[in-house]
Amino acid sequence: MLDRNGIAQRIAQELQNGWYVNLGIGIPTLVANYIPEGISVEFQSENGLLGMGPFPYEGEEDADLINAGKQTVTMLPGGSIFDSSLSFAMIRGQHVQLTVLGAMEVADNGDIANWKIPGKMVKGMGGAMDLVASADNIIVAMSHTNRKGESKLLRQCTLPLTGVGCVKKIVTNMAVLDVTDQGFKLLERAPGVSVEDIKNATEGRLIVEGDIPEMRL
Amino acid sequence: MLDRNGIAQRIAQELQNGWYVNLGIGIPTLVANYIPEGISVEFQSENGLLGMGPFPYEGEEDADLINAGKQTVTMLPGGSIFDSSLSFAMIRGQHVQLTVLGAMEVADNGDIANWKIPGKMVKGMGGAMDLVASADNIIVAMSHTNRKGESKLLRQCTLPLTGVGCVKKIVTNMAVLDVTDQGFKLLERAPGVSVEDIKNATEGRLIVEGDIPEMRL
Amino acid sequence: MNKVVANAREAIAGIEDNMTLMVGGFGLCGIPENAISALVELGASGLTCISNNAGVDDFGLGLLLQKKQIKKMISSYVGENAEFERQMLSGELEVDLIPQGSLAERCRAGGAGVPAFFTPAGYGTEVAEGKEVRYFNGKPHILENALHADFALVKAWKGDRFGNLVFKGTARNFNPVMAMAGKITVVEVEELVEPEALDPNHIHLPGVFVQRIFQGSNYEKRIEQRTVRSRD
Amino acid sequence: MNKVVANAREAIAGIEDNMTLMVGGFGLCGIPENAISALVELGASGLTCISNNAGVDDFGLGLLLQKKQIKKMISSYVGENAEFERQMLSGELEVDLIPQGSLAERCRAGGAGVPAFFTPAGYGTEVAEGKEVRYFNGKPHILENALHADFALVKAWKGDRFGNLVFKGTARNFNPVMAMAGKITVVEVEELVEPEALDPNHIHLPGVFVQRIFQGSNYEKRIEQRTVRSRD
Repeated sequence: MLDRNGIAQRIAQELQNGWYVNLGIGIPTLVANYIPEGISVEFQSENGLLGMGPFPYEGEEDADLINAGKQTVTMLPGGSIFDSSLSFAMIRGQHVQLTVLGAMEVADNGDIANWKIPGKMVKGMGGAMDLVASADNIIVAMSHTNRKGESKLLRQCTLPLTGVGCVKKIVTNMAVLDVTDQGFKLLERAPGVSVEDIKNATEGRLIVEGDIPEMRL
Repeated sequence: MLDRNGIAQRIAQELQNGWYVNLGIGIPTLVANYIPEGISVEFQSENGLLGMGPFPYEGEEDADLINAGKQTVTMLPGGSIFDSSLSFAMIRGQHVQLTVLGAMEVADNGDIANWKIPGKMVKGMGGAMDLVASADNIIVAMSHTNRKGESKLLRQCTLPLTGVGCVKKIVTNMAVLDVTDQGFKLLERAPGVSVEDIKNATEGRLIVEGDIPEMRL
Repeated sequence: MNKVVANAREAIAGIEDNMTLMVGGFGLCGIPENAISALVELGASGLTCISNNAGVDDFGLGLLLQKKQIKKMISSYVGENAEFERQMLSGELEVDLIPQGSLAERCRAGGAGVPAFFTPAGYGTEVAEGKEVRYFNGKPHILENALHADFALVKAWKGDRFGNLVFKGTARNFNPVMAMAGKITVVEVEELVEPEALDPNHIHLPGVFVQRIFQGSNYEKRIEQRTVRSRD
Repeated sequence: MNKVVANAREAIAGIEDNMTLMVGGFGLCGIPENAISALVELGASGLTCISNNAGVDDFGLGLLLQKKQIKKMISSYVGENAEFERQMLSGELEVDLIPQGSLAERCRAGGAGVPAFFTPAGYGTEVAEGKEVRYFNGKPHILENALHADFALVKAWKGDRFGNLVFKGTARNFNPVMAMAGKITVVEVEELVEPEALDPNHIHLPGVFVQRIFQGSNYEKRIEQRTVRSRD
């Protein structure tokens, strides 16, 4: 089983040189800590920042420089600042090559739900609906099951949707899966996790073809 | 009868303090020479310039600073530069208070034709269609009749339209007229021009109510 | 051309009950602190506020919520404060949640005279309910309308008497597009400068969109999530 | 991240017959002189060029017209040159004239993932033929589609290896929106600088929209209408 950092580390392997990447709040943010050597990517923050760097050293925080999670950040050389409409022009116009975000549920047709639980306080979708509707390449980072042990990889989402048919890949604490026309296709197992474990934890259609390698971190 | 400068001078009397104004090519450009004292306006050039100043002194021309007529210009303090989409955002969004442009024909319902003569080489509408469709306040500057002596103020335009029902006011070499639901309403006569002269030179519906004063320049 | 007014109170003069306001900022970054304070003093109520977020309990739009001046929030992400949650759950406060990119583009559209546009964001979700769907290149899109406001309250870093604005860092965010979409756009700046002090080539928002501008004061610029790394 | 290529020839590699190109500039101001020259050498033909204007006989897109490389022009204002007129009147050259503001917004829409939008420009004219009409607030608008290009050829003043761009004066014009809308956006700059030399707060177009950038040379920057006033 992977921890949060393990999930982030595995996702970082998907990065390609020259990509612009938008990382959501939570596990996705950690991906920035595991950029493979020799790979140069730029991080986009949808509040209007490209070339986002690490958090500032204490005392160097700038109230006028935050990320989409409202955290103080820094900028790297080559970065740029822009307004919200240009920021989403980048996203909607598919100039950002990869979006990594968390989810409450993913369906085996690529539907995603990650913004609203009926009956609970709803904070809003922020930029998530724009991101999932536009991005060509969406990786979901999440735990395979919820706190009650129920699968989050479903035949059909039960929560209100964030987007339809948009998720391409999922990295959980148990597995790496592609979303295909036939359902979730198992690509890799987390260390110490069996195919059987994954089958038991996956409610949606799961395709297991041949040997499933353990992921390398 | 007014000459080109007279028409421009009369139109300049319509300027109000604080207005942003777009002047078309030809007579409209001359309006900038007659801004009344105590009135401060800013000129917008749709190629991406606000706060346009006079032509540069010889030797001070800058190839990177031109107006929509492709003439070298200067900028005044308080001016700004922007791209074509923001420029037309200003125009389409009605942030420019007055547009002055020339015309080949104006109909008494406010239709205007000024970009195309069938059978002749057509250069294009440039920004004219955006300007006439968007501006709340459009003044047409033109001669009352064409070279053949035929009226340019018509019951209906004969040439392909630039915009429909958009012209509010017309200043010609003979008269100042408002466009109303009932047709052209004569407001002022040019020096030495009689109401009878104007009636003879106007093909569209003309409303003459009471005494028509001679314009003051 | 001189759009300078003396202070925030003068700048927001004319805001009345039940008006629609746009308020710039992302979280607490780049919010019009002075205008909000003046609005709390003015006391107009029944307001509809279009703003990406709704502040925190004791800062930003939270101050207007405390005074129950807001009838409806149009935002992409809210609820960082308890009073907001209470009012929303009790039904006192109407909340219209819309995708952040659609919010930004709808403001820009309002300012740019584009009454409606198609976007893929929200298709197949409750955001799309009642909206026209159309396919372009085989991909479904929904029709979104432009947003407008009676007043836009905007914060910039520097500005001049023509209303030309320069923003700083991510405090830019929604401020320029909201400035475009206000019938009356009120801007507060940290530094009101002479026009000559701004490079015409580097003005983020031309003054044509601005009706009133004033020198703000006592900026707190509160940080919502102070996040740092250690120096090891 | 390094998008720098050695020269114009390398920058336009991949432009093939019958492709659609966007070409920045207004008149001769801010045109990609080096890329156009390289394209004349390359000799690709059957091109559709989206550009506000079509150059003059011996400069700008006029050079491509002389070589009969252009099949179709999509512009707002053309015909400042004899060869253009000849080809157009003889039917060799297709010309699609569209309002300047719609041209700019359609390019931006292409880059911004907005497939279509409503605008009042052109309603009731031949521009509206075959287009959907819809009323908003009692005012008629027509639906315009986004424009895209296989390549966008763009000229900036300064740029860095990330593709971040700064434009100068009215040479900005269509360049940023066309840069947004190209599948491959090729930028030539007067000064290729280190990233540190550009203020992140004052970049006109972020590098995310740019695929290739090169240092241009021998800029002529011809003036179309040299207009001066006397010093009296």
